[in-house]
Amino acid sequence: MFRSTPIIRWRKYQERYNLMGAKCEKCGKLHYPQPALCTCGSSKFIAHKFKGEGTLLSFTDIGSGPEAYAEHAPYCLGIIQLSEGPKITSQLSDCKLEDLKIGMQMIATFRKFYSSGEKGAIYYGTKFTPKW
Amino acid sequence: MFRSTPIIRWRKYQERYNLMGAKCEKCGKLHYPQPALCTCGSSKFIAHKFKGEGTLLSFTDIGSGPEAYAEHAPYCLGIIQLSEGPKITSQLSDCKLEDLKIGMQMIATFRKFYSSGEKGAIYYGTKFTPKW
Amino acid sequence: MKIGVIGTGLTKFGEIWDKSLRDLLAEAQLKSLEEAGISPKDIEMIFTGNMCAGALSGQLHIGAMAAENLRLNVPSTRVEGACASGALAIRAGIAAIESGAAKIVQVNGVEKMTDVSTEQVTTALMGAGDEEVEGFQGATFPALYALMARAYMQEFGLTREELAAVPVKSHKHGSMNPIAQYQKELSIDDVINASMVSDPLTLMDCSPITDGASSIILATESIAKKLNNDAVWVVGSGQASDTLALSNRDSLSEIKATRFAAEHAFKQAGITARDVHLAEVHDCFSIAELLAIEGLGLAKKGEAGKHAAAGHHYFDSKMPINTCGGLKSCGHPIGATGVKQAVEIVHQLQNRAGKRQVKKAEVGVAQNVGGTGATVVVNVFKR
Amino acid sequence: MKIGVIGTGLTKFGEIWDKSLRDLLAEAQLKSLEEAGISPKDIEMIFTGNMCAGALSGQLHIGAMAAENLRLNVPSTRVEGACASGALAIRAGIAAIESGAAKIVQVNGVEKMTDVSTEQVTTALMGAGDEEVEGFQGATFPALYALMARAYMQEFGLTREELAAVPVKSHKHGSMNPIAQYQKELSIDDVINASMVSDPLTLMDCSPITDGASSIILATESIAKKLNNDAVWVVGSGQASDTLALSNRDSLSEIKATRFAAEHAFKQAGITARDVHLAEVHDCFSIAELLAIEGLGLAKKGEAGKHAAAGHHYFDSKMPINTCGGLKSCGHPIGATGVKQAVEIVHQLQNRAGKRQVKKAEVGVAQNVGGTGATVVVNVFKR
Ligand SMILES: [Zn+2]
Ligand SMILES: [Zn+2]
Repeated sequence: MFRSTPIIRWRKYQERYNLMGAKCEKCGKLHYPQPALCTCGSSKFIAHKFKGEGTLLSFTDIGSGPEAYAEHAPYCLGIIQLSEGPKITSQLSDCKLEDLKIGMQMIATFRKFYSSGEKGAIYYGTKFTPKW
Repeated sequence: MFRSTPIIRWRKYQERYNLMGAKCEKCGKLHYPQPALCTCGSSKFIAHKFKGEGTLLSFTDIGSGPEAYAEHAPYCLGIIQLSEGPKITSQLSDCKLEDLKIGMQMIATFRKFYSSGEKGAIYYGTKFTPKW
Repeated sequence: MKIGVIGTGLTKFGEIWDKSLRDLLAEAQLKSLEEAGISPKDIEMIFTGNMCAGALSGQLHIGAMAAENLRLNVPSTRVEGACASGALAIRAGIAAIESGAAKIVQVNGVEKMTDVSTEQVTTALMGAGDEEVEGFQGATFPALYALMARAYMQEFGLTREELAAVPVKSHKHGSMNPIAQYQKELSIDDVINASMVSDPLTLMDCSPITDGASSIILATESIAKKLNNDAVWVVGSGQASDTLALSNRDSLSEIKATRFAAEHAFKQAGITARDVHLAEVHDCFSIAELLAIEGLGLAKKGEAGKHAAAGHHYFDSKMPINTCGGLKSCGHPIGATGVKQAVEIVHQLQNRAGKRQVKKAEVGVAQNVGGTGATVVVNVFKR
Repeated sequence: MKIGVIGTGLTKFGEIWDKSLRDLLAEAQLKSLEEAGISPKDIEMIFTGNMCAGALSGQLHIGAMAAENLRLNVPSTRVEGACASGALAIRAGIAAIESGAAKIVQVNGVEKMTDVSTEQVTTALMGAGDEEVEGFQGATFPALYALMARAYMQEFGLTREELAAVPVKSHKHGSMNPIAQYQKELSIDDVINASMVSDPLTLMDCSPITDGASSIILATESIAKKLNNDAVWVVGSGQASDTLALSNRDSLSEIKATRFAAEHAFKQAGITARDVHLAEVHDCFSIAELLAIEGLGLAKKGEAGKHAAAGHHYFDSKMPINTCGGLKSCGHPIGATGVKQAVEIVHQLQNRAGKRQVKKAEVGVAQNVGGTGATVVVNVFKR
């Protein structure tokens, strides 16, 4: 679903622009994004900004995406384990499938995602790129 | 839901263009549209074209419709009991709310419904209008 | 049947800008757990009612989301029957306990509606009707209920003023409910002179677009008695169906499925309509409240409007209806509504309803409608 | 648990241009009634699995539609858990009977997917994942399963050729199933050389877009014995949940919820994996079939690919898997799939599976997955 109003964009601003996740106040565990409950059972968190570095756990490419990404395809997608622990699903930018290898180091970069309709809002967020 | 492909339009062509319903082969009861089962329990029907005349059971107006009808509003909507028995939900064309009265006689007329996107298909169907 | 409600949780209802679908659901889930005094690990199954998250948030599979929120791997299922989704989730929870599959179940309802345009919401809500018979014709839900209202007014002589008594009473109740979307009172003139949506229904006859979530914990009788010395009991539940399209039904001026569902629920509970002390009914549009009251047998056909106009449905009168403010004033986050109705009844039966507390209430009924009456659920609660 | 399956009904699977959502559902409903030899009036409750009708046909509230098709006013509910919706409907039917609320229940699954563009279907299907974590990133289901496939290949040394054995076997089975969408055999090369969808998965690793409906009638043991002298029995049922997003799980190379659901179902049925004679598993993508087989305990972790390549999963081999052709070859009308799996197991256990008949099958298992494994249902059937 690709919202035609900017509300969702605003709500997820910190999370998506700044890789802002959460640290459990009780046990210190880090989460991205913030969950309802920590594994320790606590629901109290403080904001935690992730460094934006991690390891590529798996990757693939998408030739034909959902409607909102139609003009954006092809693009690569991967799961990165952040150096602080949590895993993140992310588009992989500035690289081709052939460049990618499980285990390689990745860093976060700020990119355009999609625009909603011809006059709609442009959505931005964090993507990951190989640390060459 | 307003389909962006013409398949649904083709499938309902007879029903919507020609008020084609069904007559139970077993008990003769008339239905619009064709149901899975007749009240008698039979699932065998033959096509039956309704005359397109009936009585207005209730009516209202819609100032702001669903997305596909946005440019089409305002319009009137009613439930008509066809002279053959079945009831039908229908847009009421060529009339204003003030013209309408429960119990008045209505006749079917062929009209444009909506177009799907700027280059999309135009959908047509039957509407009802007062028999002045 | 005797199933305990051992915990309740509600979010604020309204335009909750800073909370997502998941945030709202999680908030209600954690609240009901906290009230029940149990830990997430005590929950053996979860059922969640939701109608429109697929269309409005691109998110189906809400069952898995509800389990994830509690970090559980237990069975967790979304149930949908349009605007009756919440009460259907309660029924699924009842079946889970009655079948012996679970002893403690969490039942949730959630809807996040204010992220998108009104036209998108209108389109999504038409999924509750018959797409081919009604949706293609450009029908909307206010229009379909307006067709029922006009037919009813013609048949029974209901006046516009009598009908307006419904939202006036709802807003009076809502003004005493801290979680209600609208907490401001209305006059008859405010209702009649509001902008026309679908004649004869004005904006003040229509429930609003609302974000919100609700949650209850159900448990077997023995567990409920152990955990809660003030448990309220579900003692009857009924559900009935009718044609999706209003035009395919015999009558435009009644919701027959309410009658069928109530007959079953009342029989199971061993009560009649005379035993009912208060009811939460599905007033998505003001006419719907009158149809619900008559369908439940709390008024004779054609007479509910007169009772409304006479003030009988206020919390401190003969037959309190929608003491939470109803869908109109408390708000109508679709999937959450059916579960919120149960929460209100529970709070009333436990004497926790604050300023709008009904006196000596021991039997409460919740009636939840999908579409124009194609699905109706009636649940009976006892102190 | 011992609940009888006393009737089955399937439409053709494929691009059924001339039939609407309602037509497909009605066809399967009438077929299962006819096979059971009962009348619509014998049905006391209905549960229907559907995922995408809201997005693809603008139609929610499928429960009411199913009741209307049979001209009934009985309780009728839609259940949704993404691609596991069909098996969830079966579980709802089981709970209705086990709770004593009904003695004869109809369970349906339906999906109408070919009315809209592929992009619209892709978007709608993403409702099964996590919209905020995966959907916003432009993830698709082929891509998410490709991530699992690559991680699995790296971890266990699965080769592309071994993986291709899965759809080759599926198409062999599909070629013997008259209702299958694709009835043409494939070679390993056909799979590997097909156009790449999401590397390493090609078009021939992916289940297609399909219209179709399925239906079964469930009954109490005593009624089933009276009505059908060849009833197949549901003897165990398990369901488990996991995080919506793949990236929130511990491992990318297993579907943990399958293991949890199977443990529960097998325990309830009093069996172990060794007792299973055949299984229908959720091969939405070829990698998913291997994960399913391992999750059910029918192969050790990392070894299912070798079994597949050795041909063990053909209908006439050691451990027949997806004898109907699976989601890949029989087709995958999402909500219908889980119920269709049950139908195939029933037909096999009743010796009605024609050319693809498994010999001496007495215990069959159906595994149905929602999303990338956020919901899994395992049902066990016995002769
Ligand atoms: Zn913690
Ligand atoms: Zn007949």
